[in-house]
Amino acid sequence: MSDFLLATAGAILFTVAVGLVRILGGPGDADRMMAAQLIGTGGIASLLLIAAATGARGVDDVALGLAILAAFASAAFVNSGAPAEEPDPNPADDR
Amino acid sequence: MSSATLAGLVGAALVGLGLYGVIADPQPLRKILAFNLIGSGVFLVFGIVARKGAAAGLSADPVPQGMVITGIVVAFAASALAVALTLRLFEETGRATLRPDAGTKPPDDGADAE
Amino acid sequence: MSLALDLFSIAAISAGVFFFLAGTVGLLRFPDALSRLHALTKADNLGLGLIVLGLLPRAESLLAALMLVAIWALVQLAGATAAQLIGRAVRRKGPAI
Amino acid sequence: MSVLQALDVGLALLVFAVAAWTVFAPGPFAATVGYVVYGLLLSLVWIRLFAVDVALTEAAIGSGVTGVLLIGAAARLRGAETTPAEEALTGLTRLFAAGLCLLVVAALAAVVLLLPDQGPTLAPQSMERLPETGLGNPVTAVLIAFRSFDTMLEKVVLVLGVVGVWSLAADRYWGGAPGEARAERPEPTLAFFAQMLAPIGILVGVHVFWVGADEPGGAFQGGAILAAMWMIVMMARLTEAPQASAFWLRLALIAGPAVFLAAGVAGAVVAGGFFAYPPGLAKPLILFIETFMTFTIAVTLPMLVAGPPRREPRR
Amino acid sequence: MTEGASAFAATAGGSLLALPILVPAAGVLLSFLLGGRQAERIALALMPVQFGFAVAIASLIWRSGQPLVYVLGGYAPPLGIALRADGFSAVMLVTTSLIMPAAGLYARTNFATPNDGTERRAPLVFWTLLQAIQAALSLIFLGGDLFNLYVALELLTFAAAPLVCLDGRPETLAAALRYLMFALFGALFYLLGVALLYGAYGTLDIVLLSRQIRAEPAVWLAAGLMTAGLLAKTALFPLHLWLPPAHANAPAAASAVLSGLVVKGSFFLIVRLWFNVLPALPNAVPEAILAALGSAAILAGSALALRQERLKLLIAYSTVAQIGYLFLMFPLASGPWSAEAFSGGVMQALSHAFAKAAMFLSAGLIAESLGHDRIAGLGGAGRAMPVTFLALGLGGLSLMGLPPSGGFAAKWLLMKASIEAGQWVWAVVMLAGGLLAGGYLYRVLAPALSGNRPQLKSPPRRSRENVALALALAAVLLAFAPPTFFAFLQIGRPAAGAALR
Repeated sequence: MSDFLLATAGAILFTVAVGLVRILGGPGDADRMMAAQLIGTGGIASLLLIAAATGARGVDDVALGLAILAAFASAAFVNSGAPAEEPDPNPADDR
Repeated sequence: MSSATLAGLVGAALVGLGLYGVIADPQPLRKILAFNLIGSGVFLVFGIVARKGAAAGLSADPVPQGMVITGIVVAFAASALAVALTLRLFEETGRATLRPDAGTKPPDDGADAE
Repeated sequence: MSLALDLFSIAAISAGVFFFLAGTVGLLRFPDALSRLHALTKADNLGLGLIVLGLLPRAESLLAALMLVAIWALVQLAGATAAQLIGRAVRRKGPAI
Repeated sequence: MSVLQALDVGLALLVFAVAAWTVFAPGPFAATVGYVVYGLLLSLVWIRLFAVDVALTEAAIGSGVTGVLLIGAAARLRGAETTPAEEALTGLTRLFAAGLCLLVVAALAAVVLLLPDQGPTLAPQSMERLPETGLGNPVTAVLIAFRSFDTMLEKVVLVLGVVGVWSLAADRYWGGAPGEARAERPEPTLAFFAQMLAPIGILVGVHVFWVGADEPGGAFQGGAILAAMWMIVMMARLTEAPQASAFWLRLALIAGPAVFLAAGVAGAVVAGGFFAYPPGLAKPLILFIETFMTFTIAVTLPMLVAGPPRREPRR
Repeated sequence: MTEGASAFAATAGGSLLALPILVPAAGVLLSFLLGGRQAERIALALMPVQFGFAVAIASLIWRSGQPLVYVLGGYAPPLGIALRADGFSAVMLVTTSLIMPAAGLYARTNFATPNDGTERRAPLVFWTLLQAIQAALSLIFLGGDLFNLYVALELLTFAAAPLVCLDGRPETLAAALRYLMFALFGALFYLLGVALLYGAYGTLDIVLLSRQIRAEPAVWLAAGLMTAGLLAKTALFPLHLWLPPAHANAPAAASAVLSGLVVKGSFFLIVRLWFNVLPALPNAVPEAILAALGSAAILAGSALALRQERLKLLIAYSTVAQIGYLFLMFPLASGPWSAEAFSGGVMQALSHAFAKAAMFLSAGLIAESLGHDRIAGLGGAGRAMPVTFLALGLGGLSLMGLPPSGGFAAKWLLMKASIEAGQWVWAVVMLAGGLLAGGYLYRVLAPALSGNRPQLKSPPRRSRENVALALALAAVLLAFAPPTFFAFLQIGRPAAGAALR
């Protein structure tokens, strides 16, 4: 069973890596931010799988920490890119 | 090859990559990134040392682990200081550069009159 | 019983991997940033959800199981937020930012 | 090769590839995102090295908080991205640099390969002296007892970091607040996220700090998660950074090292030596110190990210 | 480890060793907390205390003839951290505790808090970081654990770098950033070496390590990495590029501390590394390399100093050259002439610390009084401010190595050692360096002492001139150091490599 878990962890890392190749290169910075998001989810998934397979203690807390911080890069990206006071040019789109 | 040795090799490679970035990349922000790569490579070397010191029922020697934690915090503070300097330089000059001659311009007035 | 649970785990986790794969395919194939974003978030979070589901029977305690669910819920929240933020940034400034 | 080994090799290659991307990426922003990805992957590596405390630190500080710092900087530095021709290195210099780096890598790799599988270790000594501290997590014992002097001084380094960052303020802003002002109309998505996340994150931060006595975790990791919560609330512009001249802020920034230092000096009076803990009282004293350290880290990291004061002080 | 137990029998009065580190660290925290004028008051009030600690430590060592040892927290190395003070540490501590107050007294004019007590940026930062430098240097001189010393190096970096750009001009920001980058590089390479040493021996305690070190690949690599890192922080040629802009652009009081003391911190660690940690290595080749780099630094630094147009840059380049002399002691201090060469190297560190601090303070006064520090515009200035130029000239005397001065004593000892060792080449370099130093000082002093008195913007304050003069006189007085002083330097010095080989 643990080999299966490790293999899936590897498979997820592999798909994540393929995705990274696509979006780290852009074209836009938004695509690049998606890379951070992708590795966040994929990383947490493989972390949980590896932990379940190897029985390392306390890994849940690491995953929890990563989950809490998962959106931080995107938040920093948006925050420094566009001032919040700037009126939304197209408010109707927000719904 | 054990996973510890493998991590050590990655650490060695990271130190090299980071060193190249520090030397070859002119932009301060990218140098800061490269410093962080060197730093994490160094920490990984500590990591394999810790892992190879597994004993007494522990799966890794706690002393190097403590050092790495200290090191990560210091590295963060260093990055923050370097980033703040880079941003200030950018605000003042409109560009972020480490050109050597940037420092040799004589001041207009008293060198250190406050 | 344990065999049934193992089979359940294997099925759920495999399905999870499938969704990760689907997400990546979407990233590779979709033409514009917004649809790539769509592929990424939907597939990833479903993928993680299924993996968590598959790992639940293997959790050592109820607390550990709750932790797994909490991790999944937090990633949902983060993923939805990040998608919103990135999506809005794309719309506001055009895809080139 | 077992599945685990294959996974390790795959992970190692991925880490290396992403690191290479951060060095060779076409622009600073692409490089910075690469670094954030890289930081997260490193947490996985640390798990594989069975260093869970380090993995937690790397996840919270190395990847999370540093990511916010660097992405924010990269976004602000847009426009400084072009490298003037006179600053680009010549091919020969690059070649020389590459040669030097390869030499370092080769030497380091050789030494790493030569390290014995069972190396010298302080694990037995740590376990032997662990009961004196009353702790269950030897890494915490290293940080707060065996090598407490390092840890206390490193807290002073953080204070100096804040002094250094603040010293970059313009004179007229000295004493003012760093970062962005609170928004009248915060970005709704981010505000909602911050409001949802902050209570959970605070709970998790306190939990990570608290279990650190016996399980992986501790003041650094818990404090970093708490710091992240303050950062997200500030990023959502639900609140703003306090004024740099505020007494309570200064007190919060020095509380950790000050309490640590005071306890270390008190040890000379009551326990027979600087940084010694009186037998039997070690654990409560350590938790007391760690509480203040957690708090100080939670305040210091956001201040380091927020940068120098950028607004005129209010009186 | 029972084997190490004897090395950690706490010596009487050993607890004194923690104080020169903890007291200024507490001063940093308090200054930052209370802010305003308190920072200056705390910094100045603690300086005599610091001097007291330094003298007390020195006298304890002198009386016992043994190094002082203290184990922190009751956790003996290798698990815990020890502090150790030998003769060299004590001398450096005393020197630091003398130069710091000089810089502090000088800086009171520049970094005064206004009368209404409103906190200002530059004063708060300056007085806080000055104490941080004091704490970091004390730790460097006293630390007995290589990782603890890494923390000390980082403390020093964080304390020193912001001082460089205290006035906020763009060129100072660039200089500070470059300084920070070199310092970070240095600290990381040092740390990498520390990791390898721990991996090889499972301890980072200097005494325990020195007993186990063998010539093996991990040790050689660690030694190389740590030395390279420390050289970057010491600004030895060719890693000196960051130093001149950083030291020339900092406020004068900060320049004095940076040039006089801070670079000596990392130099001290190189000495520790090669003489205390690695004496068992066959170190002839690496030490010759260090001395060769030192020679290159002497020649290149002096030649560059000759071409500078600004006084502070000239003095900064002369630091590059004078650092070179420090490294000439390495190939000489392992042979039978080791005591002489070691004394010469230490003497060079001390006399340069005093002389360079005096020169930077004088240069600061000159720049403030004339409104510029262009060398071409110094004509006659010596007549307008004779005491300032006397301090500058006496400092220069020591740099050239003319008697009577500490610089002369240092170069004389080094030269004697190199001739006795048959390594003539270093003696030739030293002579050439002295001539070049004479050249660049002549460029400054000759026009200043002739020509018409220029109009001063404001005459320098007498008390500040006296501070600079006192430092310069201290550099001169070192020439009269009695033999007991040199005996003191040998206390705790491990039997030179020759004995072990």
